[in-house]
Amino acid sequence: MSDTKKFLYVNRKPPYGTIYALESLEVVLIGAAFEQDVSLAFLDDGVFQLTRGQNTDAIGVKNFSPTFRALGDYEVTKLYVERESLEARGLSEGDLQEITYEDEDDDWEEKPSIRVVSRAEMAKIMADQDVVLSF
Amino acid sequence: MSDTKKFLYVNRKPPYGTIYALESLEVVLIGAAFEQDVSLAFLDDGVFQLTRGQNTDAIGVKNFSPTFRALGDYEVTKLYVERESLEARGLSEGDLQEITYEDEDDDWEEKPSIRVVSRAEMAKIMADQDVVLSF
Amino acid sequence: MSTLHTVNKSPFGNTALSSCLGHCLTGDAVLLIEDAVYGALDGSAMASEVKARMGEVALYVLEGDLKARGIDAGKLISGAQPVGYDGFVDLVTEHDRTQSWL
Amino acid sequence: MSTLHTVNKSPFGNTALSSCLGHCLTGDAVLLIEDAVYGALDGSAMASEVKARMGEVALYVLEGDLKARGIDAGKLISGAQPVGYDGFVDLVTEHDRTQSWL
Amino acid sequence: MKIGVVVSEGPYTHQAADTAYQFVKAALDKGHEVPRVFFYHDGVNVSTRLSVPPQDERHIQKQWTALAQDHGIDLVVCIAAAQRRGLLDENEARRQGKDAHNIAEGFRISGLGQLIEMGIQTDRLVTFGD
Amino acid sequence: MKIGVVVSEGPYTHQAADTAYQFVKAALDKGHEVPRVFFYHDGVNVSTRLSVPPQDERHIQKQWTALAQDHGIDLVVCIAAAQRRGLLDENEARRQGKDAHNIAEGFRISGLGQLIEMGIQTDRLVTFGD
Repeated sequence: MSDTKKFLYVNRKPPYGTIYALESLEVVLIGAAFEQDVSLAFLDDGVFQLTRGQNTDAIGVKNFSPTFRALGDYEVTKLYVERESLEARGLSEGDLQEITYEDEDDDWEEKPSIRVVSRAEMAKIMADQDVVLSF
Repeated sequence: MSDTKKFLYVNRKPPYGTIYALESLEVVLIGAAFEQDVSLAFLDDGVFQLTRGQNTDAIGVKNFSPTFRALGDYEVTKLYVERESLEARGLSEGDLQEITYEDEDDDWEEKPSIRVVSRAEMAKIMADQDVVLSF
Repeated sequence: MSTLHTVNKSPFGNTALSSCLGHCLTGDAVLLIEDAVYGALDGSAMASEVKARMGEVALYVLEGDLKARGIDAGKLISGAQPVGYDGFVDLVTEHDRTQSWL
Repeated sequence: MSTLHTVNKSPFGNTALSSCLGHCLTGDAVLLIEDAVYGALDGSAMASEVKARMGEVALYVLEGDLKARGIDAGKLISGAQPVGYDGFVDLVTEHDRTQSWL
Repeated sequence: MKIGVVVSEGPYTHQAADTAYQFVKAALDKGHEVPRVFFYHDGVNVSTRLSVPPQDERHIQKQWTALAQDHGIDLVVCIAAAQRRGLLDENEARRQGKDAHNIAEGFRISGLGQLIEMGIQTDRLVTFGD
Repeated sequence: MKIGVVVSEGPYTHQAADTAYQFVKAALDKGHEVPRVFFYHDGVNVSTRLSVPPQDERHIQKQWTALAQDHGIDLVVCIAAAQRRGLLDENEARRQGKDAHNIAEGFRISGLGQLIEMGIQTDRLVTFGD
């Protein structure tokens, strides 16, 4: 068995009202250096973290949403978003930021990092991990 | 107009999982010295604060539920509990502590402090206050 | 005599907004702040519950919190009114009391 | 391969237990701790949603948290199993991973 | 009008202290009085002078201290809530036999009576929490 | 088995630190190893040595310090989360130009890498939060 473990970061909370979303992202960025098999799950209110057009000027809190677009540079390329969670909130994939990565195994082609999955698929992804970190 | 204001303490959270219920009670006890017209509202998960038979030995957290029975000595005698909140949780009034006070205007007769009210009545009680403190 | 109700949590994760809507009276105002601004999204699973009270209760949404979360005003339930922090202050003074649904 | 799911918030105020029940798989275990122990109350508005998964998923309730909140074991949904902190540890080791629904 | 404000959650973790700050600024801009802000529950954590947020983030304690100094706001930290959570001023540290204290300038530690008094003496009371 | 533990909420305010403490004690009693507990988010507030809870309440920081000393547990406080919230050790206080520090004995400040490392090196990871 290799030293590589499957790490899943589960994001169920919206951004800005609490700090969990931002501090989750800080773990992901640090964790990227450990070369594990990393996935991010966005479900329930966590899908709100990925909406496009966030502008925090009026509330005086740091806008960290651009950081999601940098994840590809850290080789974090699997962002699973639950379809049912989007739908219950009146959102569609078009309301989310475009987040991409360059696939080194495919001539550095630019590919989408966000993968919209059903609740049943999300449950299977969760069940396929070694370590689940919840935020 | 007199200096007496109507103060309502709104309790919507269950005990022990968070400290709000305990720290709300601490405000009520200190506030009693100010001789205002005080009421307490228990609705939503706040009704769980009043259940009888609480025993916190195993979790290592202080059991503050006996303090509710002392409120009468502080002349805090109006504890409104929402019926719909009890019912949604499978509780009835019999699951709550008995909390009483001695009515100085009625030959010190012992009377119940808990008054179970409907949601509509609770809404009117809330609308009849000068100051609403939420926990 | 009327009340300003403030709610600050997402109604998809927490029942505070539901409870608020169940307790506010005709002529009251409900102001959604922080994560509660999602409660004003049209087309969501929460929208019909909010709309059901809109005849009797005025619905306001804190604009800075909407923008922070990337919600365009066009996505709101019809009649939901964006206000700034100055509008928040006016709502507090115009109503007889403020109740926070924490 | 199975998962222990822990939930710590009251299901009457927060949707964490609902989401957990919607994502756990046959053979998994759900352990209710802290304020989530109220989710095991029979006769509540939440009971039918919990019971609907009880054939496939084992339901445990942390005993110390039940007693703290004055909930008699007789008031629990049939099949909900009280466990101590030692039982909590066993559940963690018996399942392949633990997922906290915060 | 006189508006009293309660902050019930700690800095950075919840938005409450930020929203309260923006609200108080707006109230003052409109000519209202905010005689006191009462910090309760985890809100007492706003008062630590040891906070070192990242350079590109706001410094919540310093924002409050500056606002209080500019407008004469009484920033009161609940003593009971503060003791539990490890917020002490110099006097309290001496009294409790602690070797350090951490309350920032502009904040003062006092009792819950100050919250009730604020409720009695202001025209409106607004709570920011979780 | 080796069990790693994460504590994500502050003391007294949430039950998380209490439940985690009871869980770790039970795991040790059953012969498991708990090599490290990682304090993140408001969990860093558990590490303050300035807390003075009422006499009839448990002292959460002292409970953790004693448990760590008895069983050799590495109590790690996340540096980034701690800086935001005003938790500093002597080195950090000097480095940041602060005139006081407040971390209790038995806790050490370190980076988020310690959390990932704990996830890699333990057989199970359990998070206590809100």
